[in-house]
This record gives sequence, structure tokens and C-alpha cells, in this order.
Amino acid sequence: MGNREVVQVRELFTDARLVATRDLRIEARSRVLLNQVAPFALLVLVLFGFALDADQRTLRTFAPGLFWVAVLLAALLAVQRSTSLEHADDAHTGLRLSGMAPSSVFLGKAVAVFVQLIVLETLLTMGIVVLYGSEVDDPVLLVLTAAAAAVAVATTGTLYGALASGLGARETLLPILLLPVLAPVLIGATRSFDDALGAAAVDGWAWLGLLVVFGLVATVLGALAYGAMIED
Amino acid sequence: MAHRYRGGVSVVELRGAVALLGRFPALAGVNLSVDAGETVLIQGPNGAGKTTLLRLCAGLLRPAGGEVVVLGHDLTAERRAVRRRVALLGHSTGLYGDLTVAENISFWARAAGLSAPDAESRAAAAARLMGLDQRLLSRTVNALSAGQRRRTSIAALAVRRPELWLLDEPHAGLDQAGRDAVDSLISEAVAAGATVLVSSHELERVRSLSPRVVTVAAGMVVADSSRSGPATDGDGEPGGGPGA
Amino acid sequence: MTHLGYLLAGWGIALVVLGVYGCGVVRRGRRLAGTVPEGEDRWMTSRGENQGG
Amino acid sequence: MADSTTSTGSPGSRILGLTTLLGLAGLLLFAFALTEPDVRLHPTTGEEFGQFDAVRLLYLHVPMAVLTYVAFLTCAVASAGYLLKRGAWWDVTAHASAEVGTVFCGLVLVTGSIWGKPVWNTWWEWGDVRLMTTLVLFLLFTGYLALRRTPAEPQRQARRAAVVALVAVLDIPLINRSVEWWENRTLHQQSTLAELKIEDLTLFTLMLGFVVFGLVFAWLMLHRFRVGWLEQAQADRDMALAIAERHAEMETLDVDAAIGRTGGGK
Repeated sequence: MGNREVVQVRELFTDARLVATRDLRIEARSRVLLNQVAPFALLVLVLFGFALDADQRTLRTFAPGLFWVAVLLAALLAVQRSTSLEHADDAHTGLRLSGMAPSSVFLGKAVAVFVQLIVLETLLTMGIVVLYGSEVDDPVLLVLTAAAAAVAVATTGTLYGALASGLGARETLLPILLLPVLAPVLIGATRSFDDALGAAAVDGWAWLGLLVVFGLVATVLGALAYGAMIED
Repeated sequence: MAHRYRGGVSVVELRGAVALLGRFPALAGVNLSVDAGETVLIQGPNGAGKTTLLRLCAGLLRPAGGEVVVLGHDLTAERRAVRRRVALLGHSTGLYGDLTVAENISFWARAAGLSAPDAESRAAAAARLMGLDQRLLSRTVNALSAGQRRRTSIAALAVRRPELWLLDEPHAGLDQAGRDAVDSLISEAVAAGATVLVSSHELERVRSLSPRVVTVAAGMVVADSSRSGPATDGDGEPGGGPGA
Repeated sequence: MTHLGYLLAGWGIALVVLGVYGCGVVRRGRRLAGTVPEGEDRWMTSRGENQGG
Repeated sequence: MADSTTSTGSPGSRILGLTTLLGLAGLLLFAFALTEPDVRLHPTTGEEFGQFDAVRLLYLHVPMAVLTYVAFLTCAVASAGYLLKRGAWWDVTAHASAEVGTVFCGLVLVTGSIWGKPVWNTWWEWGDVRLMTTLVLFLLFTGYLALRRTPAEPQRQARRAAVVALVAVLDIPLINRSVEWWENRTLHQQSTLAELKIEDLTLFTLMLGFVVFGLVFAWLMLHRFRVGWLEQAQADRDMALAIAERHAEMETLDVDAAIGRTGGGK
């Protein structure tokens, strides 16, 4: 029977890749992330600057936290976009009828959101370097943290995006459900960036560990629970 | 296991089936049995439950009462097993607006588990059947008219070669050529041994396929051309209740 | 007694909120029990294994 | 005597309710009259320090905090049970414990804040592990209850809520860990109690607090569960009525007219 399981696992990843490439191709065509979400995220950075009185030292100290708040807000939009792709013309129903395992759809959509978050984080990193004068002390830690946090946000966001879909008040429900769950990610990623950007003396690698654990748990849990979310 | 019925193999077997939309019983106790290879026209006034009946058969809704067996699977217990073997054409097109027609069709073919080469060849055949020419194939769905979208949507379903077709007003929004294409699709499907349930207001057009006609009203089957007597099996009264 | 204001506020808020919530639950129960006919509202008997605590 | 046809009360729940009220009265007596305030003398200077009478808030705060976690854990277990077994009993239990737990959780935050002002000299302490964890937990379950209130097909609703509850409870250790490392300081004493000069009577009163608020919790759960159960019964009945109504529609419906002339169909 081991053979059958191998086939199933291969099918899982083939289908996930199919869904991921489709979502990314749609993004490449429609440019919603690049034209709308990314400018929004940068705008948030600028607004923080206004609100904190343009004091470069303050901004540099708080850059990690402001960075991750901006990422979370932009991630909400990315997740909503990812969900609305399926609901715009009820492709959602087609997916359920396709016979693809819900786990594949989950992984595929999460990968697509992950890639978009990485792009977003790259732009925002440039943003805090230019606008807040942050300096990168530890590029390896920075990159790994950005990747681990993106996994955590993409998987949790994809699961909760499906959860809030098909309900009356889905747009307003998503933030209050998703953001508290992501509280550890915000804290962990901020602390890790504190280290990587030299904003505070903390051990960023320990925090990276926490982010990795969160990401793994969210991936496994999401893959298992996504079916329960999209079924009627 | 297949359910035997009147000598044929029963593809759809509903007994007292109840289905909810939210908390509203859109189907309030449907009795219906369809054999393999049959073409069934489902007619009825707006709000009778035609769409819900088709969605229930596709395994999209959990039966809230009664017994629902499709292609040998009891849908109360397992609905996913049925889905790959049926095709449901609903009111929405189920397409991605930013993808081209060709990309949409081949995505749904791949999603149905076909290998890439298979998907391409079947997609080409389905596009030909629905009259989608080369120029249209490379256009994004956003740039199509409603009728062209409908054709694309049907083509994306045809690639799956389902055993059971569930067509919800397939002629709506199509021009003459499109309607003819739908009719030939139905004939081909039946010739290939598939079963077709079609709801339509285009009664005369569907009649030319000489289907069995089932009339639905208020969430129940109230008349059935294949029965000489009362509409429902067993108790005979449409108000007989959801045998839950 | 020191901190009397804090003590009254803490205990007062807690007991009042619990009281109001408890009354609300009981009232909801009364309203629902009125609409559900005899025999269907017996949490001890219907739907198998349950017992309300 | 009114019985379950008119309310969620039953002989058992009435006895429980009376015991709870008596227990509360007893607890108030112990907490305010019989126990001493927390006053310690500094070993060298001889100055008085401690929590003084503010300690009397702990007889309320600590038991409720523990019960909050009990409630959310119950909710998680019931949610897992629902996902595995699909019984209405699990779903109703999960909803009831989440609601009661959220009320308790809110009160824990409020009473903790009121206690913190005189003792820690601040209403709110960012970076305190238990405080922050409890706050995030409160927000998580506020979201859960909001989800519960959205209109949806009941079983779908139950399934989605179950996943949210499980995610929320699995998130607790991560939140706890992250806040703990975050500031590396906590005002909450290793155990608030270990530092107190624990006398027999203080300890007894605290234990009494656990028992009494445990009774309050049980009473609320019992009634809230029954309300949920009645809601299910009502939903079933509403569905039966709606089906009957649909059947009655047939009387007034002119099918032939609605679909056009049916010709040779039958």
C-alpha cells in the first residue's frame, strides 16, 4: 500500500503546484499586489513617519515593529485578494467539484500568498532603509526571519481567508479573527528584526526558532483543517 | 455498489431528500430515480428547487434529510468521491477573469486529474465542440461577452468526460449556434453512455432530445413523464413529507 | 480597610456582570422553552448520550 | 413547580444555584471579614509593606483566571470532539464554554487591572506574560463569538467555529512563550501566592474561592448548555415547519401557468 501513498503525495504536490502557478499567473496579469497592495504598505510606513513626528532616531528604533505592522496590514489585503479570486465567479465550487484534495488547494494558495509576501517584504525592507535609515547588521537572520514569518502569515491567512468566506460579514470578520492569532508572529518577527537591524540587543535566532515552529504548526494544521473550512 | 432499479442501473436515487439553503428547505422531500443513460428535463417555476436539486446531486450540499445516492455513493456519508465523476454547470461560470480561455480550460482539465498532454488534447477538442476559435482562446475571460464565457465554461466541464452531467439552464445567454452546440454536447454525452439532468425553460428545444420530463414545484417532484400514475414512488401524495 | 474603593469596584463589577449574564442566560432559556413543544426540549432524553452537566 | 418545559431550570440546577449563592455569601464573609490584610514588616527597617487589603481581590481574581483557562480548554476539547464525532452535543458544549469563558476572561482582565493599580501602581503592565496572554485570548474568543453570530448553515457554522477554537487554544502556548521572551520580565509573582504570608485562613479562603467560582461556572455552563440545546431543538422544529410550509405552497401554486403550457409531457 506504500505505493498508493506515494502516488497520493505526488498528486498532492502536483495539484498544489497547479493552484500556486495559477494564482501567481493571475497576479502577474492583474498586478493587484504590485499596483495596489505594495503602495499601500509603503504608505503605511510614511504615515508612521508622520505620526511619530519625523524623528529619525525614534523611527529607527521602532522600524522593526512598524515594518511588521505594515506587513500584517498588507497581508490582510493579499489574503482577501487570494480568497476573492475563488469567489468572484464561483470558481470555488469548481474547485470543490474538481476532486482535488483540499490540502492541495490550501498548499497551493498558501505558496502563492507566500511568494507575494516575500515581494512585499523586500519592498518594505528597502522602504525602512531609505525612509527610516535602518541598517542591516545580520542579512542572513533578516532573510530567514522574513521567510519564516511569511510562511506563518501565508498559511494562517489562507486558512482564515477560507473561513471568513461565504459568510455575510466576511471582510470585517477576517481581521478580528486573523490578527490575534498572528500576535506571536508579530512579536517574534519584530524581535528578530531588532537583532538583525541592530535596533535592540536581543537574541534574534531564538525568535526565529519560534517563528519556524509557528509556521510548521500552521502549515500542518491548515492542510488538515482546510477541507473542513471549504465544505458545506 | 450500484443500486438496481427497474432493470437499469440507478445513477441518481433520491428518497425524501431534504436540502437546506441557509435554514430554508429548498428541497422538502424529493423522490426521484434516474437510470444510467437517461436524459431528464427538470422543469418547474422559479424557486421550485431545480438548482438546489442539481447541486445536491453534485455532492455540493449535505442532505439534511432523506436518502441521497449518486453513482453508488451515499452522499450523507461521503460526497467527495462523487464529485470527480460529475460535471455541474451552474449559473456562475466558475472562470478566472484574468486567465485566457485556453488557460482556464486547461486548468480545469488538470484540476480534474488529467496529465498535461491529455489535458491539452481534450481541451482543444472541447473548445472545438463549443465553437471557440483560436482567436478567442488567447483572449482573457474578462474580455469576453457573457455568451462566450458560458461556452468557455461548458468547454471547461466537457474536458472531464463526466458520467453524470448536471446542467442548470445551459441554454441561457447563448446565441443560436451556442444552443445548438449545447444540444450536440448533450447528444454526444448520452451516446457515450453518460446520464444527463438538465433544467431549462427552453422546453421545446430540450424536448427535441426526447427526454423524460420531471416537474418540480415547492421543493418536491410533482409530475414525472415516465410514470403513468402519481408523481412519487410509494405513497403517491406529493405532500407525503420528507421521510426523515 | 485600605483600598476600599478598589475592592468594591473589583468585587462589584464581577458580581454584577456575572449576575446580569446569568439572568440573561436564564431569560433566553425561558423564551426558547416557551417556543419548543413538550418532549423536544428534554436535554436529558433527546439526541442520545447528552446530559446537561 | 415549573420544570424544564418553561425554563432551563431543573431540581438539580436549583440546588446547585442555591449552593452557589450560599457559597458566595460565605466567600464574601471570609474574604472581607475573617481574613487579615497582607501586611509584612521589613526585617531590617521594620517598615510595613505588602498588598494590604488589596489582597482580598485575589480571592476572586485567581479562581476566575484558572476557570477561564478551564473553559477555553473545554471549548477546545469539545471542538475537537465535534470535528471527530459530529454530534450536536459537542458543538453546544463548545459554544457554551466559549461564551462563559469569555465572560470570565473579561472579568479577569478587569479585576486584575483594578488589583494592579494599588499593588503594582499601574492599571496595565505591558510585557507581563499572563496579562498579555489573557488579553490576546480574550480577543481570540471575541472573534470566535463574532463568527458564531454570523448567519450560516448550522453545520458549516459549527465546523468552522470548531477549527477557530482549536487554532486559538493551540496558539496559547506560542503567545505565552513569545510574550515571556518579549520583555523577560513579569510583575506577576512566580506565584502571587508563594510570596504572601500564607496563613491557613488565607489559603482556605482562596480554596473556597476556587470552589465557589467553580460552582458559579458550573451553574452558568449548565444553563448556557441548555439554552444551546433548546436552540438546536428550535432549529429542528423550525425546519420541520418550513418543510410543512413548502408542502402547503403546493395548494396555492399553479405549476402549469408558471412553467408555460406543458404540452405532451404527461
